[in-house]
Amino acid sequence: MRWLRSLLVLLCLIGAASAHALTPADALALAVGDSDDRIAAINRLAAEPDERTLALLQALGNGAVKVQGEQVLLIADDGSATDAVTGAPVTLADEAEDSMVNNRLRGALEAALSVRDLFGSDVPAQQAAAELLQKSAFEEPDAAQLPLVDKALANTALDAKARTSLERARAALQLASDDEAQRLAAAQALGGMGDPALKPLLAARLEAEQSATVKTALGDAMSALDRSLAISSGLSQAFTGISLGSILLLAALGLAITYGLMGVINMAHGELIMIGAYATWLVQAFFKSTLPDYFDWYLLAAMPVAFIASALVGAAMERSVIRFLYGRPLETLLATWGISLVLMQGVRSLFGAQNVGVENPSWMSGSVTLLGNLTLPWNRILIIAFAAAVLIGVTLLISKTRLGLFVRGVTQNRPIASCMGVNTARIDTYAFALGSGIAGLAGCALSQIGNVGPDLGQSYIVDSFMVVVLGGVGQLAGTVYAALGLGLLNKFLEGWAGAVLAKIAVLVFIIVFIQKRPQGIFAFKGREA
Amino acid sequence: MSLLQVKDVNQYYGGSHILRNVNLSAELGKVTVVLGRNGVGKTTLLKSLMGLVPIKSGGITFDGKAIDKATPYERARAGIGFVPQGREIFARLTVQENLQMGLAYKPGGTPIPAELFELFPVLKQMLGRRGGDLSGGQQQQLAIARALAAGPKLLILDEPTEGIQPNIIKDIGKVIRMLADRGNMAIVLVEQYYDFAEELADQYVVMERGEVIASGPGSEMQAKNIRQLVAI
Amino acid sequence: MNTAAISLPTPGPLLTRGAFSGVMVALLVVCALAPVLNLLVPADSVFHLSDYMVGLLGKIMCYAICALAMDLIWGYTGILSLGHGLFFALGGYVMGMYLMRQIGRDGNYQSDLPDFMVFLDWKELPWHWALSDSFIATLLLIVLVPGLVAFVFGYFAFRSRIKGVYFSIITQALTFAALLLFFRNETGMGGNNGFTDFKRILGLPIATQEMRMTLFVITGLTLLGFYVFARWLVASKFGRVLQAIRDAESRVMFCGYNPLPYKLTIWTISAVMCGIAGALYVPQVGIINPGEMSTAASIEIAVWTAVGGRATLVGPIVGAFIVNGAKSWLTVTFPEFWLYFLGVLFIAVTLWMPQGVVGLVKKFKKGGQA
Amino acid sequence: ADTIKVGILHSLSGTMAISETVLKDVALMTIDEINAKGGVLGKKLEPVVVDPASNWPLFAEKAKQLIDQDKVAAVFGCWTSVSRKSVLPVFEEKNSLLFYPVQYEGEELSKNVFYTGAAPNQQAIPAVEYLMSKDGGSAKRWVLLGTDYVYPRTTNKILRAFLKSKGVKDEDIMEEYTPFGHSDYQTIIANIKKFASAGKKTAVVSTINGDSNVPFYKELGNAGLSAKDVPVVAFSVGEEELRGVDTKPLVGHLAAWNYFMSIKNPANAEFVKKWSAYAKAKNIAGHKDKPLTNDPMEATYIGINMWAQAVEKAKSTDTDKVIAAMAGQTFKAPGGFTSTMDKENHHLHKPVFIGEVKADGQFNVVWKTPGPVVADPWSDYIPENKGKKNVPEKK
Amino acid sequence: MTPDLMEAGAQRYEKVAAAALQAQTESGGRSAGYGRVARAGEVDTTHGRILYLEDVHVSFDGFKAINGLNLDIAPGELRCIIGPNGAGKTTMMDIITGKTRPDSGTVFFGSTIDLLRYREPEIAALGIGRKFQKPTVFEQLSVFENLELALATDKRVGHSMVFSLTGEEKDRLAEVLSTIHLADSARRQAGLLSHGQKQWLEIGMLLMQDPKLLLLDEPVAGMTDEETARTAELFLSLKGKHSLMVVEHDMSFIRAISEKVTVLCDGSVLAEGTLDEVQADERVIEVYLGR
Ligand SMILES: Nc1ncnc2c1ncn2[C@@H]1O[C@H](COP(=O)(O)OP(=O)(O)OP(=O)(O)O)[C@@H](O)[C@H]1O
Ligand SMILES: Nc1ncnc2c1ncn2[C@@H]1O[C@H](COP(=O)(O)OP(=O)(O)OP(=O)(O)O)[C@@H](O)[C@H]1O
Ligand SMILES: NC(N)=O
Ligand SMILES: [Mg+2]
Ligand SMILES: [Mg+2]
Repeated sequence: MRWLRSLLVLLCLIGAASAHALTPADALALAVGDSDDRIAAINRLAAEPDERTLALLQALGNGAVKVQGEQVLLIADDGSATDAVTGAPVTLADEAEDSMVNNRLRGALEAALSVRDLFGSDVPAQQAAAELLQKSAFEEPDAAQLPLVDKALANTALDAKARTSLERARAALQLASDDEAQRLAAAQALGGMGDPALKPLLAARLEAEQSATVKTALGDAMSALDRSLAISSGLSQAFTGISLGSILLLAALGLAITYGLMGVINMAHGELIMIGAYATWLVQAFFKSTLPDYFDWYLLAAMPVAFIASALVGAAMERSVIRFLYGRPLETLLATWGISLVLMQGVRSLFGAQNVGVENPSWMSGSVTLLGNLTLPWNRILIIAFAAAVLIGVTLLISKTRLGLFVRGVTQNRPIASCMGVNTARIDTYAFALGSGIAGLAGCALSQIGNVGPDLGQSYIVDSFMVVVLGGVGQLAGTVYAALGLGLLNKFLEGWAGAVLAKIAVLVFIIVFIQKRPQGIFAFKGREA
Repeated sequence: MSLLQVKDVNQYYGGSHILRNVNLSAELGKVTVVLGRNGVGKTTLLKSLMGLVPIKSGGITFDGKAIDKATPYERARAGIGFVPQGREIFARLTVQENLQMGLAYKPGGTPIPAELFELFPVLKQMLGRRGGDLSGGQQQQLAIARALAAGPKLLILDEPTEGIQPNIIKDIGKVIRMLADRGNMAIVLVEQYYDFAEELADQYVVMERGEVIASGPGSEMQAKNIRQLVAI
Repeated sequence: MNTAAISLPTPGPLLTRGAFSGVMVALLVVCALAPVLNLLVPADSVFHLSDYMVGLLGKIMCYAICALAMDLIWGYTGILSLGHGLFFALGGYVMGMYLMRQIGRDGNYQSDLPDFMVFLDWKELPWHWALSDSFIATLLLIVLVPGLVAFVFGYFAFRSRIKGVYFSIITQALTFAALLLFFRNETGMGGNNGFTDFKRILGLPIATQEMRMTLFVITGLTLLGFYVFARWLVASKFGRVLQAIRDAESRVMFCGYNPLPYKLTIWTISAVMCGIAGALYVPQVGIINPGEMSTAASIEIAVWTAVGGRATLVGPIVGAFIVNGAKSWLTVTFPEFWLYFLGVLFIAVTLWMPQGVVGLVKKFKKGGQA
Repeated sequence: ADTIKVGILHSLSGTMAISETVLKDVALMTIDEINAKGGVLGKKLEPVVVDPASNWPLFAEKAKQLIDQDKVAAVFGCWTSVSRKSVLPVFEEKNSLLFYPVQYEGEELSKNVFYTGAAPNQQAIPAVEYLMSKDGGSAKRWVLLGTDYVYPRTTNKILRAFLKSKGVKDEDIMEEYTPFGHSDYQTIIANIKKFASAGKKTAVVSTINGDSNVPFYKELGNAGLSAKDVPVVAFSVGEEELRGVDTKPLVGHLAAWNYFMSIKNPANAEFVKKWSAYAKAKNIAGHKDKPLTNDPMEATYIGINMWAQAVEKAKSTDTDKVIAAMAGQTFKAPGGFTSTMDKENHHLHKPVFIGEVKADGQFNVVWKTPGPVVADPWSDYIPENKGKKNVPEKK
Repeated sequence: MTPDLMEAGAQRYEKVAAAALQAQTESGGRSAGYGRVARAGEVDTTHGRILYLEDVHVSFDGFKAINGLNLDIAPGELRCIIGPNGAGKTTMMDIITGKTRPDSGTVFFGSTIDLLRYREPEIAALGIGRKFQKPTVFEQLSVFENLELALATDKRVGHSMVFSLTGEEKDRLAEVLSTIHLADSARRQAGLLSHGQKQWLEIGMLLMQDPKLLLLDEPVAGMTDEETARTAELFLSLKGKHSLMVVEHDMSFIRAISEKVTVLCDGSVLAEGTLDEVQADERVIEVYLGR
């Protein structure tokens, strides 16, 4: 990375020179012009920034700089503008142009600022800077960086995590050292890390290496790396499979009630999921406009809202249409197909045909990195946990509560249940609303990973039915097995056959499997079956 | 006044007239037996009592209140227990859950009366088995137990001996007698098994083509040669 | 006991002679009148039947054949297929392959190969295109391909006694898998685009009024033929066994019938009917692509049947016309609202016309007499 | 008649409604605008809107209906290439006119179609060239990722040929396709990561279309693949597609178009203002609160205006006369350039912009061509295409 | 039926098929032994047995429903089976008709036909008819059509497409209709019949089928005494021509028809003999009849 070389110059100056005040010409050099010149200006100015320079550099990175004539402006969050050089407020004219920052400039800015962070006192910034350095050492090791690393390591106040990163960076940089002992030590150190980014580095070294001992060490390091890569790729495959399975499960759980237990071939199930997703979106919009400070927690509020919204729609469906159709499952197919058309078009009329944007709260963004190469996105992890929680809730509700008992009883024999004193109409409505509400919860979760649009439900309906049926109609446990099984199978196959063939293979698997078990995984075993 | 009073009930399936001006009453402590050949409308009558089929005209009063507009569950809550023809147990619920369904309108947590297991010991052994897996006769016992669970004021039984082994029929007979003799329950029994019916009857009603053609106190059944009436 | 009095089996509930003949006459009239109105009546006359209408009616008649096929398997045998779109598409693809070959060198790339193969850098026809230049072979394959697929699939499914929704769902899985397969460009069936831009059939230009009319009349007669055939089928004892299977399959077995060949026969017949419908559809609408195999397309076939009235034979035909006619009309008249109408139509039919439109007519008739 | 009917053939329901509905609205706006100025040939334009419901055969049927029953003078419509292919024979048979406003794969030229979207050389090639440049990050390895249908396939075929001509080896190119509506990109992102970890700078060229983009970008964001590490340039992701995505993790990823909403010039300012006002006035869901414009909308706008100009010039709506009058038509487009209809090949001369995604879902233009580029529907990078005339066959 | 059972059945089928193959090769390729089995409708009763069950076991989730059952029935015999509820009577019929696969044991029809090798329709075609405990008829078809379908004829697809009733068959139908007292309801949909009428219809279907062995599960349940008597008469008239196995709880009915009675209890035979003998048996009184 070219910018690092210039950083060395910068490094020597740190602490030595006194800050020099930002001039209008400097500001302009940063904000406009050819990328190469601007990078040069960044590196020149970042070496000894005064407060205003720093503010300008940071604003540049955030895309909050405009140029109005010859004047460089900083734009605050509220849209107000100040002169970058004087700090005086300025009225923003229409023709003010954004100062263009592309990826390359952004990288240069970040690096320039990060070296300061390395010696600063802000711990997270320090860690990030060290990581950046480590990354560049892995990708493009340049022995010229060593003094910088050493100098940083000499800092006794260095954060422990940042220190590890820097030590690794040093190892990478020393891999091509002239000193055989150093090379050996570096090779051994790197072997234990399991970072895939090291692979080209080690491979290149292995090719060039003369010393036999170092060669062995490198070979060991390579195979250690391969092992850990194999493990982490296996684990990541399993994780993606479970994650897909959890999504299938969420999508199917509601259907396991409305269809599995109640026998309603609910083609509008997908639309109930969609309603949950739109409810989430509305809650998000509400938080954005009224409670921006609590925006991160909108999802907690969205869950009950999504549940209730879909449950209410479901209850309305049940009261107005479905209740006339019990015992005629194929008719429910037709009617709910109609309902699904109406719901979809309704959403189109209300919110438009285009997708709406649902943002992840910050605690659902990003990922945790395990084992070097195994990155698990937070939203996936949380959705798996959420699916498990919903599953447990539903299972307890259905098998352990009176409501659950009534639901099962009523769905099996409606007239006799009513002769036992059960208000069957009410139970039916509750049960259908419950299944619909769970679909709403699924929608809430799905809004975090996919798109939210009027067609959202269509992409889940077929899969949901496959899962419920494969599991065995009316068998909650079967639904779980089917969802996880299909998720894992799909992801496993996708690994070596590609997305399309994997999906085809999964469908063929379903067809063949049903031949073996014509009533699904968990066939209802009994004489009435 | 009788606990249950059925007055001039008429009922149709589509175009065909199934019940014609049927009158019937049941009193606490008494067993009312309804007799009649296949297809004369006995089950239909009981279903009308439960509210499972609407009646076209006439009136049904129970415990002094008109119930002919009430839904089946309201009638159940008012204190009518029903043992349907063909058992109609919940095939996928366990025996225990079937019995809990019988307690549906009682507050949650009401225990299943232990008495039921004394009457039908086999149910105790099979508490965890799915109702649908029981044998025919076991299912019949379960159906009776389920109807008794909540302690109804009126018990309606539609051919409860069908498919039951002789010693249990005897037991059922005893149970019915005992329940009636306690004096706080009225029983309406539809039965084909004439001897069984005659033995239990405090009152009898004979139906033919949807009409009541004979009725009276049980003690007169032999004298009036009711057996012949049913056999014709 | 007078045997003659009871020897006539009761007619199926809605299969009356009157309705049957009505539909038959209507179809004959359409076949006879359409060419006159389209070809002979001048274009500005109110009686002129536009090319668009000819195409539309032709298309709906193809759909009606599918609905009829669905009625045999669903209405009479109680097996709901959510995969009939596949058979329709297979027939269509077979015909499409032939039509692609008929383009010859008139395509975009002026190659002997169909355009999409040139675009994929293929140098020769893949094996499954071997017979596509023969019209006779194409006619055979239109029957054989859907028939064989249905037979093999049906054999295994019915042998394993897969029933009810389990069967419905695996038919759905089947068509969905086929959809994905046909989407793949490597499959050699034109990928997402499928086949289009046909030029000739039997060497004659395809985009002429006369050719359109010919195809139209052939479609009408085919529909009529299948209709009569279906009526004969359900009125035979074979048809009654099917209905018995629908009502109580295990009892049928204890009566000594093996349901497997019965189900397999009607299933294959039904699939072949759909395949033929697909083959007639393609030259008329000018495109075939995997969209026809989408799960929604198959569900729609069931919807037409249900709207018209199941197990009536007349109903599915009427249903296909009502739903598709309404769709065509509404997408123009109320482009933004037509889905509401259609959705409500489906709900209304199920709630108030459990026997479909035909059942409603029947009820009115009865009501009028009573 | 005292009006001239024009057809609008965009899906208002089904999977493509997400993208196409707004084109219907912008077409209606344009027609209103033309009518407000007195219409064409002194007659008002009367739009006939139909809904082909994302069903390709239905596109053909509706096209027939528009031409046959409604006798429209021209049709503005279609989005996917397959829908265009489906209606093409109809327009050719009936000798009627279609204006197609979406970027596409090229390799087609019909006398009855005017292509107002980009051909591959007006979008894909410049984008890849940019990524190879120093400013674009000097990418050396390439992932060609697309939805499995003709547009991505052809585009990638051309790109592969182009990359080869620039010395990129086959092992440095990874090509992947997903089905329409694919929603689980975990495996693919993991593969990209693996591919990118081989050392050389890697870039992704995405021709993912439609709904799949949202899950793709969400997964990309969460997997921590930032634009600095592995930039993604997309050809089917515009302002409207980003509406459904949280763009904060995506800042810096790229798209190549011939128009961005964020382009600053008076013509665009007016276009955006007009659209905002129209969306408010007509209560267009979504747009009334957050009006957005995008490239196909601009292309639609240009198409209708140019057609109107051509009709005025031809003094007739007759197809052949209008085709003749279309040649060389110019229109001052919101993109900031004067777009010219090629004299021969039925494609527009269009400028190319490359934009980076900003946190607010808009694009920050980081590169643009100095002026409009002439379309090359038969890409020269494909050997077989050499010598193909960029002129529709006269029939 | 549970998949495991089907699985087990399939395995057994394979074993037997392999054995059959072996038998063939052993006899030098000449068709022998099992060769005759395949021919439907040819029941070998030369050993005086039309039905033969030996050491049959079935369990459901560990519950032994049939436990070492041995039973045989002679041609033309009318055998009554009684036993407590849950003794396994219905399950036994399920095994004979192929509905349930036993875990172990042998079930032969005649001395040559191993019933465990056949599926339900084949067993029915071999000549075993069954009336279910819960009446099952084709609810959507008319009474007439129900009987017509049961009629013993060629039941293959091709034949049924061209089938029409012969005069003889019509007479037979009319006869059965009057036997079961449903002549007036011939055109009614079977679903609309009352419980008892359905019972009769099912018996009628069995008569139409003309099987060699009739399995009747509680045929008089829900019938009046008079109808019960008529049923008894009917069964007695069938005896001799057909073999019958009747399960009932109605002792007076049993008395009216019985020659030999088998008492099942807990899945195996508890007692066997004339009605008087078993009625006197202490154990039978204990578990079944009551005092
Ligand atoms: N759902 C129905 N629709 C039309 N008719 C019916 C229906 N259910 C019963 N029936 C007819 O009503 C009449 C009375 O039937 P019901 O079941 O009440 O007879 P039952 O006296 O209980 O006879 P059984 O002793 O056989 O049980 C019968 O003729 C029967 O065919
Ligand atoms: N699929 C099954 N799963 C579990 N238990 C079963 C199953 N089938 C039958 N059983 C049990 O096997 C036993 C025998 O049942 P079966 O129905 O054969 O009795 P039966 O002799 O016909 O009784 P009944 O006279 O009451 O009809 C019963 O205890 C029953 O609960
Ligand atoms: N032409 C396209 N984007 O399909
Ligand atoms: Mg009854
Ligand atoms: Mg039994």
